[in-house]
Amino acid sequence: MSQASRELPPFVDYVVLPVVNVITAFIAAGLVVLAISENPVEVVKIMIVGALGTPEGLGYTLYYTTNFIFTGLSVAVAYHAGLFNIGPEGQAAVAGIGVALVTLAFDGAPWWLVLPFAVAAAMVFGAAWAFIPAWLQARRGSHIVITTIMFNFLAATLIVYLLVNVMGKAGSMAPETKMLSDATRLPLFGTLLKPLGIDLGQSPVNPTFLIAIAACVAVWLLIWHTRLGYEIRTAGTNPQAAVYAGIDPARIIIISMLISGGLTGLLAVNEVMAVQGRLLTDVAQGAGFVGIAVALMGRSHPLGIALAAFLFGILYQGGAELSFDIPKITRDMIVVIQALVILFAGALGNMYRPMLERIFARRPDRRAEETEA
Amino acid sequence: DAQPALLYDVGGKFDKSFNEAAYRGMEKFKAETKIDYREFEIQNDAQREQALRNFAKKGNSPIIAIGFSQAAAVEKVAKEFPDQKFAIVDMVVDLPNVRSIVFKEEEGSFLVGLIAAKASKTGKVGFVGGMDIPLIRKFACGYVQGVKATDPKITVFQNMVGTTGAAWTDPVKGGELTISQIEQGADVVYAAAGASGLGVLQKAAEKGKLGIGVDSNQNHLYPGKVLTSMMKRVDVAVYKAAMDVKDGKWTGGINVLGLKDGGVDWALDDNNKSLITPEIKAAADQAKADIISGKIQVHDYMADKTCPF
Amino acid sequence: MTIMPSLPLPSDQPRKRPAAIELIGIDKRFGTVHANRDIHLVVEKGTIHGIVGENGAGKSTLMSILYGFYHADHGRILIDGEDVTISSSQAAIRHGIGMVHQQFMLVDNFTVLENIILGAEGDPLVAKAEKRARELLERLARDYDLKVHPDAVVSTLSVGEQQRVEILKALFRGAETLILDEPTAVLTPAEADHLFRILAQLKDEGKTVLLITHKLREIMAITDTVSVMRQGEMVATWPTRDVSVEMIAEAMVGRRVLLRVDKGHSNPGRVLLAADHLTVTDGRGVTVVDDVSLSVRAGEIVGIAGVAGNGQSELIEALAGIITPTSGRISLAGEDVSGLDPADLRDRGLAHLPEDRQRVGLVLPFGGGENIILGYQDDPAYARGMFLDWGKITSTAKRFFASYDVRPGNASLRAALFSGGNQQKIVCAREIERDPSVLLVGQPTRGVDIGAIEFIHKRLIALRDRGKAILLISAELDEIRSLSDRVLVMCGGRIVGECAPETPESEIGLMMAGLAEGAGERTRPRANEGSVP
Amino acid sequence: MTEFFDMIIPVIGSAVRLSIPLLFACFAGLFSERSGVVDIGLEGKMLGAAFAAGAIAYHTGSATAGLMGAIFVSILLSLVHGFASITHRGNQIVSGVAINFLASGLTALLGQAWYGEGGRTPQLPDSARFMPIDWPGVATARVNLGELGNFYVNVISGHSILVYAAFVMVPVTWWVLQRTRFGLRLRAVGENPHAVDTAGISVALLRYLAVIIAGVLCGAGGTYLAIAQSSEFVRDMTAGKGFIALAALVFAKWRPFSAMATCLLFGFLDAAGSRLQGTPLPFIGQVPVQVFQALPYILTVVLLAGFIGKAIPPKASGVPYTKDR
Ligand SMILES: Nc1ncnc2c1ncn2[C@@H]1O[C@H](COP(=O)(O)OP(=O)(O)OP(=O)(O)O)[C@@H](O)[C@H]1O
Ligand SMILES: Nc1ncnc2c1ncn2[C@@H]1O[C@H](COP(=O)(O)OP(=O)(O)OP(=O)(O)O)[C@@H](O)[C@H]1O
Ligand SMILES: [Mg+2]
Ligand SMILES: [Mg+2]
Repeated sequence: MSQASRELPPFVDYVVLPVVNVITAFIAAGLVVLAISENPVEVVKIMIVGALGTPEGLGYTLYYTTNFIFTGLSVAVAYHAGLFNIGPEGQAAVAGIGVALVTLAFDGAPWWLVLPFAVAAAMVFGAAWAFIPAWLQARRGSHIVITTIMFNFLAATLIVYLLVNVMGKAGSMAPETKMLSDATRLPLFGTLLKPLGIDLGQSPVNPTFLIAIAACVAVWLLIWHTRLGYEIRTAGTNPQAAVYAGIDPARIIIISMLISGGLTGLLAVNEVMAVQGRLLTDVAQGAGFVGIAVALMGRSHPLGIALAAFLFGILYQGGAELSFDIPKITRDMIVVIQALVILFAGALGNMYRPMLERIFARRPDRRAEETEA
Repeated sequence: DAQPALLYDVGGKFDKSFNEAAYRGMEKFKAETKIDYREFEIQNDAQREQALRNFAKKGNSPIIAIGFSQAAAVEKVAKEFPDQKFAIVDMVVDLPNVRSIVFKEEEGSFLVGLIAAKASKTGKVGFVGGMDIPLIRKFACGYVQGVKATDPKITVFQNMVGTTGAAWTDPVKGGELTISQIEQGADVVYAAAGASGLGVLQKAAEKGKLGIGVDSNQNHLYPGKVLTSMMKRVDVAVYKAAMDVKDGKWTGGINVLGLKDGGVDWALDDNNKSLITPEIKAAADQAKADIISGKIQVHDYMADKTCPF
Repeated sequence: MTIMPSLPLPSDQPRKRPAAIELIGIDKRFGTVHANRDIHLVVEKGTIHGIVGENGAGKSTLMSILYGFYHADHGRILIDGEDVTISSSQAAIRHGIGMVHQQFMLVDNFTVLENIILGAEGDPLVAKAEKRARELLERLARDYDLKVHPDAVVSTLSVGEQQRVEILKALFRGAETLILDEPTAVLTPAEADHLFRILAQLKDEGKTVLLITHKLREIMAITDTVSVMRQGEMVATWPTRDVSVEMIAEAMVGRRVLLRVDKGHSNPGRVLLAADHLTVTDGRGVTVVDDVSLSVRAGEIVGIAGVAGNGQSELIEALAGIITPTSGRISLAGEDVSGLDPADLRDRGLAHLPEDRQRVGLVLPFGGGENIILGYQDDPAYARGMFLDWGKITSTAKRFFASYDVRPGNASLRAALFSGGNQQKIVCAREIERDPSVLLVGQPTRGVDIGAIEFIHKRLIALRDRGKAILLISAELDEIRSLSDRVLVMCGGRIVGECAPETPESEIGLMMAGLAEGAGERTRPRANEGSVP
Repeated sequence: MTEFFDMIIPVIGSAVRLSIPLLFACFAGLFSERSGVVDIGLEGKMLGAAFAAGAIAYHTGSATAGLMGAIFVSILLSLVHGFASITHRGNQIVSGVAINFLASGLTALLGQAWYGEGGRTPQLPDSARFMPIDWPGVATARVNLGELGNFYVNVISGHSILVYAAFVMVPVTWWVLQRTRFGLRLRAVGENPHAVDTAGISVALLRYLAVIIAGVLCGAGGTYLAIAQSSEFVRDMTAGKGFIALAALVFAKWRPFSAMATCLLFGFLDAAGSRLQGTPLPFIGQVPVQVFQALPYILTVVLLAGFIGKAIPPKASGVPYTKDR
């Protein structure tokens, strides 16, 4: 096996390495902060306090986390099947259309009644948008990376067309649907938990967060505890072995992309039914691309994804606080920091591996002894 | 006592358009009163409410939100803070503590349409919009009416830059659309396309034709090549909102700013005075007076979402 | 422990001229694997020098070091008597060494010419190099009968032709020494004959050839000298004419060979597996399995002997449902199962021990337990509804590991971390312990140590004795002969004969080469006789 | 007929101009992917380059200096991609995504910090731009040569030097790939890096060269956007062109002349879409703007589906190279 010398203890592999990567990213970002002559320590303090220090700040962090969990899981499920789904942006947009159709159709009905339908619509529409690239990959071998990029653009075009010409709110200058009634709109945790004495302020975190956590558990069960998950991982890791085992890789490609698209779709429930209360043109707002980094950093494991999504949530919310407090640090600065995290924790994720291997790799003789034993 | 705060739309502070106009109005206020203000550029939709609430909590007043997309957030936050003063530009939020500032873009557009028609030698003029959304159709409709009112035989070419957010930041495409219109014979092109409009004015200038700027006075961008600009005085409205709070004269309700109130107008300065003949100026002034007096009715696209011209 | 047999010493003739290649004390480790241990080797100029050894003995590693693809941890290399450092393939090429790799290093969508000049263009523009290559090709085509069309795209060539391109590549670079790593494993007998003629001619021109092969007959037929490797060590070097096949085999394995398995008589019952006029065509449209009919009865092991690449692999894959035959019928216990997929076939009691455990039989990053259910993931025994029952899976894995003596007995350890032999035991346990009624077995003991070989053989026989049908293919004729109750011989995609396992090796060998016929089977006349003994 | 020519010829001229950024980015992708490095960071590199071109041309007053600066910045981003995906065998897609984010954020950030115009660079005088070049005789061609003259004036003449450079690049690329040692090795390394390695050539070096060339070409593309087609940099002004170029590359099956044809086709669709906006089509009637804007994407997807022929990428593209199999 070519991997003979590449064995890191799981703790190093799953904890030390990502942490070192993230630290590097922050050091690089710190340099950018220094370059515009701000104090990086101060900046980190503001970000942490802003993202975690107040209930409302935490609420915003968790709201972002919700979206990133959905897209991260989505990318991860596809990744387990050996596919690179970079289409969550488009899948979320189309899912948004689905959620809008359902919620508008039932507008006025209580939210808890509408929610199951909205969730179903989100998943079905998201999955449907993922289906065509999946089918093309499975049956015609077209490269899913390119097709999903194309489908992102197509979704953006479609949603604007619909909002301007078909679903748009009368009398509004903006391409958006009308606002859902309060009864139908998902209440925020801030509202729901107030009677219990928990004050999350007006932060947008809402029951979709629980759906996200449930999705983490569901994906974990799916991937590691169901036959289907076993088939997905087998087909994704070793297609030849999959065929030997009677698993049809084409079928797995399609199924896993449908699941992937469905997971992304849930983001639309968060945005359309809860936070915005209406459909806007940009549903995912970049969460699709962040999801790629989240999945990679989280090693495609739901727990890792939840943590990575939380990290990016902190980055987003802390970043907003940062621009409130230090006007010199603009929203673009935040984009730069995100880029650095994606670069160092994602693309350059293996940079420290050789070094850590030298430090942590088990001594060869020990392994040999174990085998002999 | 005024402690203004300003919330820009996604286009960002320096969009050479209405966000920037708002910024200039606030800067003027700051220069005159020595009162500083706070500001925020949103990065995603969820931040609208967050920023407004943040301002409100810190006691800012008035809190001015720029752009139609802010309506829902303003409505929500203004309800939460009924004692604080809010203002929104380009949209109506019906609350006692909100001043809704909307402009009759169609009136200003009518005038620049008239000027375009007068200045055109080919009998063909153009319009380049950013994204195909109702607001831009409103601009276009007023413009077409102005042109047709001057000379019904004049052709108006209309194009939109794109269908996604990128439509506002694509000067190259804006420029190409302009060239396409010029090649079809247009010699005056009106841009209502955010930063994409820069490409429109530039190509018009390059091809020796005339552009018409929008929102701010853009005449200086290509002196002698920009026929005029349809000014939407967001700066004045913002300045006024802040001043009113400071002077204790603030009122809520809907402020519809048209030609009459100086909310919209056409720009005449050193950069374009050689282009505006006395005859054009006279016609424009006359039309302006007629609109103010109600003699000329300019159609508002938003009224029925159609443009009958 | 293995016992070192007494072997004749390597010939110690006085040297007339410096050796083409001399390796001194070459040592190489890959992490935990000690692939080459203190290797000494002398290769005389103008000879064909064979190297044999079991899988994983370190042959390829040694040659890759000589070719500069890997770097030795220790040791020296002398070329024409001079100490050289070979730091890269480029350096090796400069020293006149050319290599034809086990896996061809060709760019599939390039033409023959482009492949030949790649890396040896000599000029910033390729036109000149192409001209030179064309001329060379013409000359070589004349001199060596190395015919390939210079403008043909490589992917359209047959394997034999591709190999010729590799040889041409080496010659274009002015190779004086040519290394060939298992060149005949992928060749048809006719192509192999052709290759040997070319090699003989190269030798006559004074070039040196290093030939790695598993086929001892080839060694006997063509080499001047033979070296034997075992577990990373060079255990012997002899002049070929002084040794016999048996001696070489003994040196390879490290003890007196001929595995004789204790097995009782078979009591064949009804036919459990039958193939009827089965034909398989590969992606390129070549018929690889040609009208094969066979049957395997309950309680018997049928072995298929044949030179690798004669359709055995495809036959087994077709029977297992992995590839779809172009025509013919397959039946299982009398029931027509043509066109069913591997999952359906497993449901009907067919198990399959694949030839390539690492690429097909296992998912290496998965744990041992996870691999235990590969192919049986739908079995209700391992599931609770749609969920997998990991408790049951782990306990099953533990049981399998214990009864197959898999070391370490840790079912959550990733399959990649087990040694080859233990990996094989995991696959065996999975397939045999399911108690299938029919078992297809491919290369059950390839690269597996003797203890494990014995173990696996016993399990297979036990399965047979329980009245199951087993179809076995193996590159090891000994294995076929010692395990099978009946032997079928395959050549060129056809079953060319059937014989009893007691049939002498030489006789079966002739049939494998397509030169003789088995009892009751029709003859298949072949061209180019003579070059294979 | 004349009417038709009068309409179609300017559209072709427009198509040429619109296809130039695609062409540069597409060829950048071509070099990169033929060497086995997938590059979805074309967009980001062009954006970084456009910013550098705008800024440097402004400070130096020289368009050439702007071009050089753009190429430099674009190469830097390429090297980041190379460092991640060649040296550290990172995921090439993720690296590309990071570069897109990085360029988008950094250009806006620096633009704002330096010029305070919201990430825009200051408007350039014509002397600091690549201006259209009028070929001899344009003044009279229209009259003397009729439709041919029209074509000469609108399509052949009147472009900036970068446009001509882009078209020169096409046969040059073909020639480099097919006729030179470098091209041969580049194609080989994207198909089978093992073959290249055993031939004694450094896989990493070749791939680095390829991504650097990609950097140079994205640099030219960005320059064209900022200081030839426009007179300043505007934030996010690439507006997805890098992705369309990628689509064009797939559409063209990674071949130079087809790539040119595809970029021209996409440019033409864009130009024709602009021209046809709002005009009803015969038999179809009014077509929404969106349809024209979506056409390149739809076409690419259709091609990828193999309905027009199968697009097979270089075999090793996207796969980090390791010696062992
Ligand atoms: N790149 C590598 N990394 C790690 N281990 C390796 C590598 N290459 C070879 N090995 C190990 O070195 C040992 C010798 O391998 P080698 O390929 O030289 O054997 P071989 O004699 O050629 O076998 P075969 O007959 O199967 O080709 C094996 O245990 C193999 O697993
Ligand atoms: N990828 C790997 N990572 C770590 N250790 C490995 C890896 N592959 C093999 N090993 C370990 O290296 C040792 C040698 O492996 P190898 O496959 O060469 O064994 P072997 O000597 O051929 O044994 P067997 O006779 O059972 O096949 C074993 O202890 C195995 O556990
Ligand atoms: Mg080998
Ligand atoms: Mg072994």
